[in-house]
Amino acid sequence: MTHDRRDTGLGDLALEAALRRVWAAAHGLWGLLATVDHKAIGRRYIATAFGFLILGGLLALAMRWQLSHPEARLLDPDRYNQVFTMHGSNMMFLFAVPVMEAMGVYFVPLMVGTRNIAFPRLNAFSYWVYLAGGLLLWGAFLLEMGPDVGWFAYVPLSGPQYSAGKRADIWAQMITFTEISALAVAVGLVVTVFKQRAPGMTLDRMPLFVWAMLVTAFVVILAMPAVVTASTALILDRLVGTHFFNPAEGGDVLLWQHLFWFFGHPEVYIIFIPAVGMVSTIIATFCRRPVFGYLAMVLALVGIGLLAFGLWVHHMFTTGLPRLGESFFTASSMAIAVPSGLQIFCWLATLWGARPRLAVPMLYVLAFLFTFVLGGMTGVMVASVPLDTQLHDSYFVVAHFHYVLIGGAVFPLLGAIHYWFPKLTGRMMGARPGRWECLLVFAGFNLTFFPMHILGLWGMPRRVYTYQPELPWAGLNLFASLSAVLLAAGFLLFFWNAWRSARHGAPAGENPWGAPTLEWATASPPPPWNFTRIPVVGSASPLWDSMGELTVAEGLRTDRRELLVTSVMDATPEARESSPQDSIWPLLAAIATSVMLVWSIFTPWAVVWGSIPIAVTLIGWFWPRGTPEDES
Amino acid sequence: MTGGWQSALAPGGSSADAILRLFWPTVALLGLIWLAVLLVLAAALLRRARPEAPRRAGAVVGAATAGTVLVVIGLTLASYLVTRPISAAADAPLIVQLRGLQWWWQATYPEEGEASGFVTANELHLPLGRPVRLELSAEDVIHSFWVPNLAGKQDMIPGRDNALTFTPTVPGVYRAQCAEFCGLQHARMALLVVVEPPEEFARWRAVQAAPATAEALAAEGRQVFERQPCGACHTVRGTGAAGRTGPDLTHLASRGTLAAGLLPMTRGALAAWIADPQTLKPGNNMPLVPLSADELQALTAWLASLR
Amino acid sequence: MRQRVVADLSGLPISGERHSSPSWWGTLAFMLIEGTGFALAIGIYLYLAALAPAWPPVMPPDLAAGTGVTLVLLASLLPNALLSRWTDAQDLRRVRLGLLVMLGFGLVPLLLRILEFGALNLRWDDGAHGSIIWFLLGLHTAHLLSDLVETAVLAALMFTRHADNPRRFGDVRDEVVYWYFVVATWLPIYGCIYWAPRL
Amino acid sequence: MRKPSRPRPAAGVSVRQAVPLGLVLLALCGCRREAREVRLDPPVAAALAGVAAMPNGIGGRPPEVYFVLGKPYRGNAYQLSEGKRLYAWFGCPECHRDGEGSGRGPSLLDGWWNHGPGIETIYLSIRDGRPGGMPPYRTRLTHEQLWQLAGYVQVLGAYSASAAAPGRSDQVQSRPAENRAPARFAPLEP
Repeated sequence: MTHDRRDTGLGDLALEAALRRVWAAAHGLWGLLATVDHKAIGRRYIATAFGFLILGGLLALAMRWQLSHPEARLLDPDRYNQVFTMHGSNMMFLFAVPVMEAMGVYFVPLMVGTRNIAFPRLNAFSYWVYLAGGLLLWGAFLLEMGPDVGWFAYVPLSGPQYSAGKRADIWAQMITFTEISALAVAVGLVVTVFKQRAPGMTLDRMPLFVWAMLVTAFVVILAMPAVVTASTALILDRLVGTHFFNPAEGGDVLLWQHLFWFFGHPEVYIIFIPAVGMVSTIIATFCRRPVFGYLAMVLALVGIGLLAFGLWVHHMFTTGLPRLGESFFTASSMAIAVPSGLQIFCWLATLWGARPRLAVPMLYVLAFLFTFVLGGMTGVMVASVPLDTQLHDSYFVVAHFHYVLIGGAVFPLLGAIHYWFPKLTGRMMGARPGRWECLLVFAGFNLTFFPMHILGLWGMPRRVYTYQPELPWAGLNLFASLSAVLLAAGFLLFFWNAWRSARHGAPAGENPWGAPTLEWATASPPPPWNFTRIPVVGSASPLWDSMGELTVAEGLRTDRRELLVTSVMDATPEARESSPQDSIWPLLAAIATSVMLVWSIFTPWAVVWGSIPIAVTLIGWFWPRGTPEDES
Repeated sequence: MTGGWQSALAPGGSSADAILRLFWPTVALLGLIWLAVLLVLAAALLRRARPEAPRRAGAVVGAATAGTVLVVIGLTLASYLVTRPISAAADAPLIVQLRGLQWWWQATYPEEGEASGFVTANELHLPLGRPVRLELSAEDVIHSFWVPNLAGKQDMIPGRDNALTFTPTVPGVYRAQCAEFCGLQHARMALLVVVEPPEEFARWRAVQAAPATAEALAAEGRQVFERQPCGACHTVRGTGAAGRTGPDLTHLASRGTLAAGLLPMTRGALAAWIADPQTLKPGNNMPLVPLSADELQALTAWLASLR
Repeated sequence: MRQRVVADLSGLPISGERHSSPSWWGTLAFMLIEGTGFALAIGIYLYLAALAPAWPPVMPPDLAAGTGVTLVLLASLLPNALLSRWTDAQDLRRVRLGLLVMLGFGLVPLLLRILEFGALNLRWDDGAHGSIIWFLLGLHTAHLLSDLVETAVLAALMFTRHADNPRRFGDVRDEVVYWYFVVATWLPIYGCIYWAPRL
Repeated sequence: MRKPSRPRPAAGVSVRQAVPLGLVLLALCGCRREAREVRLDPPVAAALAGVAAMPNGIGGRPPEVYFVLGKPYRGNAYQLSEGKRLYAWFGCPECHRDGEGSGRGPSLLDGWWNHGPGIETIYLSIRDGRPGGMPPYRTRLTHEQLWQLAGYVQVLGAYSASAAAPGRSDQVQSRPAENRAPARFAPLEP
């Protein structure tokens, strides 16, 4: 142990060569399947999630086509019900949550200045499980056995008596797949943020995006078990005849709704909080000053995370719960406007005192402010019990949550992709198409979804496959459908721009935007080891305060994958810890898990027999190989 | 712009009216806040930036947050104040039991004083100015009863009993549509609510409570009805047909629509519906019963006479 | 970017212990996830009990097997604490012994658990009550079982060339913490299944 | 195959894996079990009546169209669930309970078929009735419905559960659900 190799005194080239030897993934297919590099995993996560976004968008266009005129026959009711269920489930479980976590997987380790995410094999495993869940859902849909019970799958409609076949089981098990993957990522992110920050990055010097991902990870950890429990109970009801949701045998129909929304509402914040972190990041960079009120921003993030668990009942205002209790949930639901408002005020204060550069990411932030604030206002309306009894389950709500989710999360995400594209690919994303795409998406979105507020007030319920000509909805529906083409064109331009820029974009240097955070202190795209030497941080905006010189630490070994463990509060160095090598076992474990989960839709014995391969693959995963990473 | 006979913006009942009176001020207040945010944003982008004393910015942000708290408290109180009268019990209401089924509505008017009780489907009649208490239940899956012009929605949940109380204040015909996704034909589950003066309501109730009166021409159609499987699911009071799983057809032709709002109640529509229910409303529980042209002719003539 | 070396890390230990070890925090995070799951399951139990006109709808489960499991689990705390101490001392021989003992303490409750399912007097499809107590018991059994496998693998590992290594002792330490969790989560479940119906 | 060192494999991999996995799924589940055919063309529905019955009404051969349709009444989840609905709606439980039978009608779970276990025989029993109290249902159900009901009754009394069989009802439970092969738990005819 005394003759291990260190980086001390090595020149840059020699050091990089040494690091490449231990950190680079193997060549070939094997390397792709076995890699545990958070950037490789994060990239494929992001690409897969955007793939699902395209698929979900196509479903949305099919629905808009069907609804563009009364009594349309493009989709029959069975197909339409599958389509909107798939659209919702796909966008929530296969796009929004994974893509936000993927951004964390890619950027959090870079932003905190470490060499890989904590538990990188778990991270690889989470991607494979997620992919399997997505393939399960879409495979079923292509075989005309896609779930058709809505993305919240209320019992008894999704229960054993009213949902024949395996459609609802596929939905419920897809939930388990995606939640396992989300939970695995959350664990990795929490530990990365707690224990792997660069020396000197005290909690109050953490970038706001890292704070946002930390809060998100905790919300995931506390919320996701509820939906896994619920979907497991549903499968048990359907497969082995338990009675969780059967009122005739002491079960309860509303139990499902409580469990689902105890997860389902925080789910919205799991999507929204990372987006808030992206907005803060972009605003700071393009205003060239830190976001106003760092402490207030952090407290607002934590406050949103906490409040998220206190307002699930506002999805159930029309179920006949006691009125007094409902009024409490009105108060708690509206209260979320306070931390959200606080953040908006802080951003405005930041913009007020600066001269922001209106680059494309910043344009998306402006689109976000316009749209999200409007969605927040309608959110306050649906939090009010009497108003909600009219608005609930109508197109008003459809408009509201698209304003919040697309305006509040997808706009910042698109901005963030523009912003971080140089880091992801080494090239700038085209600015001129970027401005057009932003305009198209923004205008197309508002023109598509604003009329839905009015449709809802005019009595149009959601999830109807058609409507009759004697109802006054045809005009606005046609308008919304035509506008959806505009929105789709905007997205098309975005994808074309990304695809083209990845090949032909202008090369970006380390830090093209002049941003303050650590991910910009390394090459674009970063090498497998992220940082040749671990940065030492002295402020919240290290690259602004460093006068063009990065303070670093040395003394890590170069004969094994080694990174630095620091203390939770002050990020003082505590130990040098090894980071696991590439391994095929996470993929094998994911395959074993997938087989067990799919099999258990058909027979409960799958849990018994299917667990054996899982145990075997997990033992293979953890069994030491005698490498320097495994031994101390 | 008020959106007609299925719109929350054209109230014809006490609850919808109270909600709308909360709705517009809320929209105005929140709209103003939204505009204010956008104005500040625009000003921030357009002004020539001067370095601002952070303390002043802190005070402004603090004040805005405090303002948010006040707005939230105000709206919560307002919402609570509107909730109370809406959910209050009414004196001597008309009680109607409404049951949601895949994909139609069954209404039971219980016996009340002189008036005897009866069962009907897919159409409610309510007397003007008298509070009504709808007792809501579900046969199979969750449905939700929503007449936007009269009141906010209330779910019908298997294993639970819900009720909705309101007073119709404007006569007219209103349309309701199931508001909770309930399966294949969720889109085709509508109901008409006719609000009419009390005398007319009493007349309607008396007619509905009586058994069917079949006219001379139509006797043949009645035989078709009884010979074919129709009676296994449907009841026509006064005949042998006493099925209980489908809508009561005793006064079918008195209703405005057919098949839960799918078609207007005409003889042609009846014929089309009976001849091919699975094309008009795929997946519903009415089977295609093969009939000859003569049988169909006679049957629809008889059904159309069931007023 | 130019780099300026300001710190030398070579003096740090090459793997962290306890709260300076990522895997210790990972174990905590997983305990938080699973603890949330247990809390929700108990929440479902209480929710269904509050809704039912009479709870339990049938006679409560027989006490013997469940109490036996509880006593064994409580008794296991002592060897678990000893194992923890030996691990801190990195005393390989005693750690091996401790793991073997804990293997026994993992196995016995599992065997008793088989009797427990029989002593519930209910099947999983005997009403919502049967469903939720089978669910609770099944959830905890899954934890017992996975912990048993983990202990067995660790015990086997400690007899190989990979054994005498601070990292292995860290694994044993995480395992010790996790066993405390398995015991701690049992107590409220035991209360729910066996004592709540007797109140 | 792809160039191995390509850094962004995700989308490509997912598409490539989707195809074989989709085929496997197809083979595993079979679309037929999940299809939802809500409307038969009237001539097809009429042809379903053409069972070639033995003179005693026991045994026979289903019409050709039954095979052309892919025997949907035995293995299609939606058709079986329709049969289950009809079982409840058309009064079967009055004599047969949830399948256990009563003094008025035999058990359907005990594996003892008075007239043979074939689906065409069950169809004939329901359509034409049987001596001993089983009324004919031909005037109350269409042929398609008769087949749905016959398929359900057959699944109800099967000893090994089909993956297409319905799950439990939202009612008080009196026997294990159809997808758990209630016949296995039923006592044999005394």
